[in-house]
Amino acid sequence: MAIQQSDDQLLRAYRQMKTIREFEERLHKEIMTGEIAGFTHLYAGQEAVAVGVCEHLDEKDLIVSTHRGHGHCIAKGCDVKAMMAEIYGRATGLGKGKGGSMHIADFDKGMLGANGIVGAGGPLAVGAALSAKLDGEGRVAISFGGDGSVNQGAVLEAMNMAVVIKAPAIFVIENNGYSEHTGADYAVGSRDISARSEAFGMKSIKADGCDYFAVYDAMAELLDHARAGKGPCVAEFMTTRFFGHFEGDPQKYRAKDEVKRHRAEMDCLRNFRNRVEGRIVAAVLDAIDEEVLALIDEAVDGARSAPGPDAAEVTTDVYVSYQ
Amino acid sequence: MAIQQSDDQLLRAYRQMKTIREFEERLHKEIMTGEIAGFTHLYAGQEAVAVGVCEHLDEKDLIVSTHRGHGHCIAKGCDVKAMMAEIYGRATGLGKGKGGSMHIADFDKGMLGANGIVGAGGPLAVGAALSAKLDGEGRVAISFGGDGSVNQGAVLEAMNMAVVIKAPAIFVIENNGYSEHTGADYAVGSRDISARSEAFGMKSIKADGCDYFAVYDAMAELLDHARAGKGPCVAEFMTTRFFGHFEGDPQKYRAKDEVKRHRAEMDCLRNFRNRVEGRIVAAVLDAIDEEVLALIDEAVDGARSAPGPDAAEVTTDVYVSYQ
Amino acid sequence: MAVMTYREALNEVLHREMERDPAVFVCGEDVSGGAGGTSGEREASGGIFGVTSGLLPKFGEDRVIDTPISENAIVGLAVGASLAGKRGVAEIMFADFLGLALDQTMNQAAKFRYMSGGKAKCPVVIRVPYGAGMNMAAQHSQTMYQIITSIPGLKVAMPSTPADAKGLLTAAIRDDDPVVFFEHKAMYGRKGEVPDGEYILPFGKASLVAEGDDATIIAMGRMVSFAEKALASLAADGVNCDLIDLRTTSPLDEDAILDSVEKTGRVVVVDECPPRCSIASDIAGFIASHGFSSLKAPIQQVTAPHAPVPFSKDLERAYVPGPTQIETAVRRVVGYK
Amino acid sequence: MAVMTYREALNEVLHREMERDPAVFVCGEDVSGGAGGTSGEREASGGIFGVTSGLLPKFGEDRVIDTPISENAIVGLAVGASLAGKRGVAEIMFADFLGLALDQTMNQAAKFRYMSGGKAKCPVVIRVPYGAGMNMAAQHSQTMYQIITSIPGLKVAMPSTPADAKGLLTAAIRDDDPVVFFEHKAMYGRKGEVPDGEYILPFGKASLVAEGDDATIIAMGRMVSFAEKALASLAADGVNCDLIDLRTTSPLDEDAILDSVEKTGRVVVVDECPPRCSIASDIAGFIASHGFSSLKAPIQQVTAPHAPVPFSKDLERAYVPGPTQIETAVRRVVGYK
Ligand SMILES: Cc1ncc(C[n+]2csc(CCOP(=O)(O)OP(=O)(O)O)c2C)c(N)n1
Ligand SMILES: Cc1ncc(C[n+]2csc(CCOP(=O)(O)OP(=O)(O)O)c2C)c(N)n1
Ligand SMILES: [Mg+2]
Ligand SMILES: [Mg+2]
Repeated sequence: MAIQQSDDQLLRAYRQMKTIREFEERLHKEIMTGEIAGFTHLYAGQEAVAVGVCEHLDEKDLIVSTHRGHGHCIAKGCDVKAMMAEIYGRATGLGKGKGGSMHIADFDKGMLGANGIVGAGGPLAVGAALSAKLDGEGRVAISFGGDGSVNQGAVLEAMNMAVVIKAPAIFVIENNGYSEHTGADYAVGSRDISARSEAFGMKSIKADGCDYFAVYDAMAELLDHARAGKGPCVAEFMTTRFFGHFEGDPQKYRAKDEVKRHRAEMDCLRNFRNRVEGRIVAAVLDAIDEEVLALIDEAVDGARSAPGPDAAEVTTDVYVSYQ
Repeated sequence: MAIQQSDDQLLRAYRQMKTIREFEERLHKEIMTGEIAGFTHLYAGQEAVAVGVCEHLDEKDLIVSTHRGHGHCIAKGCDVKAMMAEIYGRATGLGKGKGGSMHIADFDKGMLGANGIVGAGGPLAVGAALSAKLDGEGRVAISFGGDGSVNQGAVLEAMNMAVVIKAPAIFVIENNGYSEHTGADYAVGSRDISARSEAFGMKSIKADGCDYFAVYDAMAELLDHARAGKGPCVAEFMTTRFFGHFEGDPQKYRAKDEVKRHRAEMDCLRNFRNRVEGRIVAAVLDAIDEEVLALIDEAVDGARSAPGPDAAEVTTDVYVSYQ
Repeated sequence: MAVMTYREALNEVLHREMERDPAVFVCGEDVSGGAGGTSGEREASGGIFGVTSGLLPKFGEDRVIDTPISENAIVGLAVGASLAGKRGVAEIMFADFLGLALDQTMNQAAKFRYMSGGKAKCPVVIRVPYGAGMNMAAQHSQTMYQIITSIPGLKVAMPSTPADAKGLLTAAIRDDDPVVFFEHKAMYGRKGEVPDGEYILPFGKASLVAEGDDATIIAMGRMVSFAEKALASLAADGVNCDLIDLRTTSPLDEDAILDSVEKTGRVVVVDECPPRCSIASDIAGFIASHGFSSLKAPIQQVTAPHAPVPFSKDLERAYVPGPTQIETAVRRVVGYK
Repeated sequence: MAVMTYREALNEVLHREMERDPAVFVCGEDVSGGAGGTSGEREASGGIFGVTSGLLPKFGEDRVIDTPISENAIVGLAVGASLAGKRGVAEIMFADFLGLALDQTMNQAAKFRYMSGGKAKCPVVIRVPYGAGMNMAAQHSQTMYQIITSIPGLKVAMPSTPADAKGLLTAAIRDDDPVVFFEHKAMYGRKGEVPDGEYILPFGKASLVAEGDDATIIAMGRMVSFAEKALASLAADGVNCDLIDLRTTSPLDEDAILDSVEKTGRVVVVDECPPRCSIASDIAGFIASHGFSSLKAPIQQVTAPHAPVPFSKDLERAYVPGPTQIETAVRRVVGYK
């Protein structure tokens, strides 16, 4: 299939994916130093999904993310330096260091937050979609979720609710084969997420989540549907994660060479370069790579040298006002 | 289709259905007197489901019921007088007056309780089925639920869970068209409960819930499946309720003549009599009717004259032991 | 001032606020009723307790949303929309069902603002009919407000009169923070004078329902009226008390409590909750920490017992704290030497 | 006596009890891990915190049940099976996720016995790793035990040492009532002496960890070790305290509390919860009602602030009550005239 997107679009998409990749690769290294606290779930490997979805959206569209949220944040336009600072728990972070990796949010960008509760984003996204519907401007809300999240009652309720109230919500399921250490083929009884979701009464598409273009095209179709007020839909994207469930995961549940094989065969960045060959010269992409690396360097340096929050901040931002 | 059941079986089934019907018709009258407190949801109209299911079960099989539980209790063998006393809140009630209509249970009979939380029975039934599975004696657990309950996350989670752990659980969905004052065609986005449930990876059957024989035959097939260790299944029975959602419901959501029409056209007792015509003489069934009416009279009289629980009972039965 | 029921007062607020602000919407099971099904009336219910009645014809299906039985998604729907600029007013039919919706209430609504470093605003209201007294048994009679009060990030209102119902619900809807709004089922039919027009009561300001020097009674929700009954018979014996109606348990009007305790030194806290980690123990503990020097007698906590709510009338009567227990407790603190 | 970690002590109990009683089974997310997926190891995890490790190879998939991410159904699975003759031990990976499973915990497990007039028995254990201190932010660090303690029909255990972990988990599994078992995440690696063989600690019996006449410190869970640290530096100044470790918050050892308060008259309650309707306020309120005549000073409640748990190290350190605050509080009660 011929590529419909302009060169500008393609370069932006590539830059976004590469930024996510390098953000995560770098975090993987930095976490080993012990400087970053808490739970970190890396998105590397799944970049084509976040970017293939968000390239269709503008700031008024809304997304709700997961514990594995860095990719969605970057794709939706969150500031990479402020994200890094948040992960480092700094006062300069997007959430002043109060949220951390699992709770990065930027409401001005339509990014309604990563979320530490698997599946909680489902109902929230339907609510965001309701808000969009009430405004009547054709906006949509995207619920990102993993293969594990679809077994959570909240998500299943949300799917039915979205159909009932005809919310312009799209459930984007990133099937990376695992919920923590358990295979999707075990935990999803029917072994077919898109068919099971479709049975709630939604249009559904299943596509290769390691191919930016497959994601982009699938979403084009679903977004037309949702923006036209025809109701919610679901996309299942088959993908893989290049790291463990969280940093520190020994990944004993995976075949020994699985990650290596997937890195070789399912790399969305390499896939992208192959697809645009003949249209965009490699040197242009290489230059982007350089810029991205410099940005990530800056982000890490900035985060490292930023001050931690003042202890008095512990009790601020609980309420807009109290008493 | 020829009827496979013996005369004895048929008479017992009829008696059970008739007992449920008269229990509920009588309660409907007694509630008007103001002597019965709280919330009462009557099962009249749906008798063929409870009895068509439970006629296959013995005391070792387990059932989990709903807010509309009287029919399931009677069909599973609970003592009718002790049930009535419970509904009257008497010390002689099955639950000593502590539970009331929504919480009638008889663990010795494999009746794990009516339940005031819509959908809560789903996970409980899967747990009961797990217990049966661990014992390896071919027992099953039945989860009764309404068309409204299938939108509850707990039930949807339970369906997936049952498939994953291959529990001998059968989800019996009684589709009476309404959850409280809302139509099933509205609240179930896909409008097809059995197909949606099947998509969780279960065998499914949809049948006429006002026809005892249709229910009985469908359950025979599903029980063979579940008892053989082939995993959970789901049955959707189309039925109707002859009264309001709870006693006192003005039923403004129903067409004016709906109940009258359904009583005329969808009466499982009349259907049963028609089906056994030529095999069982009407006089035999009439005699059962008389016996049932006498039993219900006795139950009401007994309940009315029974003492209420002692106030000291308010703090007993909270724990097996505390401290 | 018009005389109206608690239910009517709440209903009036919903009508007024939905008219005033197009961002306000309501959602829940049967908030209008009659969706789908056969050809019955479209608004067949107006809420099981009638609080949302008449909204559908006026504001339409987009803003008066009947939902499936999906409590967690109902709250999530309202929370998600409120994070995205609306003001959702969700009805959870019985407070007990918060057991199904606690994640969206506690982990989402309550925490978004904090986790985002103050970026998020979640002006959601979750209306929950609560309480015992109608023989609805263990799963339809719980208080739940002690659990919600314990959660930082939420506010908790529990009006005790039709006027307060109006003033507090108006405040709740306009509040920029998430509010869980506790309406006692047994009070819906209660009548009282209600101020005309717009009427707002600030959160965190208790009401001094009665004044007296002998003791301080602190109550909330339905317990206030029971305390008033007890006061009447105590007054006949010349015992006069401050009666503080908390109105909101979070924020808590600490000053009102401490001022009164300073005056009387004798305290009875009346709370429909079972005793453990209740509002009664919370207030008693607060006073033991911050009003100790004024205290002249052990604090009396009048609560339900440590048991689920029983069905039978006889038992439920024994379960719910009533005027007699309050009176006894007051006499005990007053008589303490 | 062997020295082992809190985690190992819990793990040993699970092995022992599953061996002893075929009715015992465990279920939860990744309790073994490795089900499905590619050809990795079958027991790939043994629980995210390793507490259920080694059970799968010994007891098989029927009794060591990996589940989908369905918290309410996980608890329901264990509750349903326990009503039907088994003893389910469910793991909810983080106590915070009880927000999703509260219905099965509060409305089902806690109430079956009562609602059935004593016919039902529900010997289920719900294990919940809880607490702050590991920078896991607002949705993975909550205490939750104040909420569960408020619910009649449940029992609540929260061991503070490896030995107590062993004794209390054994008791919990053999208990015929539903128990919610709180394991502090930051204590899994802590080592201590643990009695060999079978070891059972009765519920409702506190442990007197230290003795002294100057004040009473009441603590539970991880707070006990912080109190011990405070005690050490107080002792250097000649201030000696009773330190009561509650071990179970429901049932509560009221006698142990009142006995000590009678002796010292000065009380500090240390609780990781935010202040409202906390165990701290519960105990302070209890003493204000039942130990008032012994009290010589305002009760000090050392708790987290009324805020969600923050992520950053700097903030979390300020959030969690620590030895310094405890020490200050003790000095304050001891110095009160
Ligand atoms: C309600 C809830 N249950 C469990 C967890 C622990 N947990 C975090 S991520 C995860 C697996 C999620 O799997 P999936 O949805 O496939 O997303 P992925 O991690 O693969 O991106 C689990 C079980 C959680 N955070 N929230
Ligand atoms: C969790 C929960 N939500 C709401 C209710 C209130 N309620 C009781 S019955 C009912 C409708 C149930 O509909 P359905 O499952 O079709 O059963 P039916 O009443 O038709 O037998 C509702 C909403 C409840 N009891 N529990
Ligand atoms: Mg996954
Ligand atoms: Mg129905």
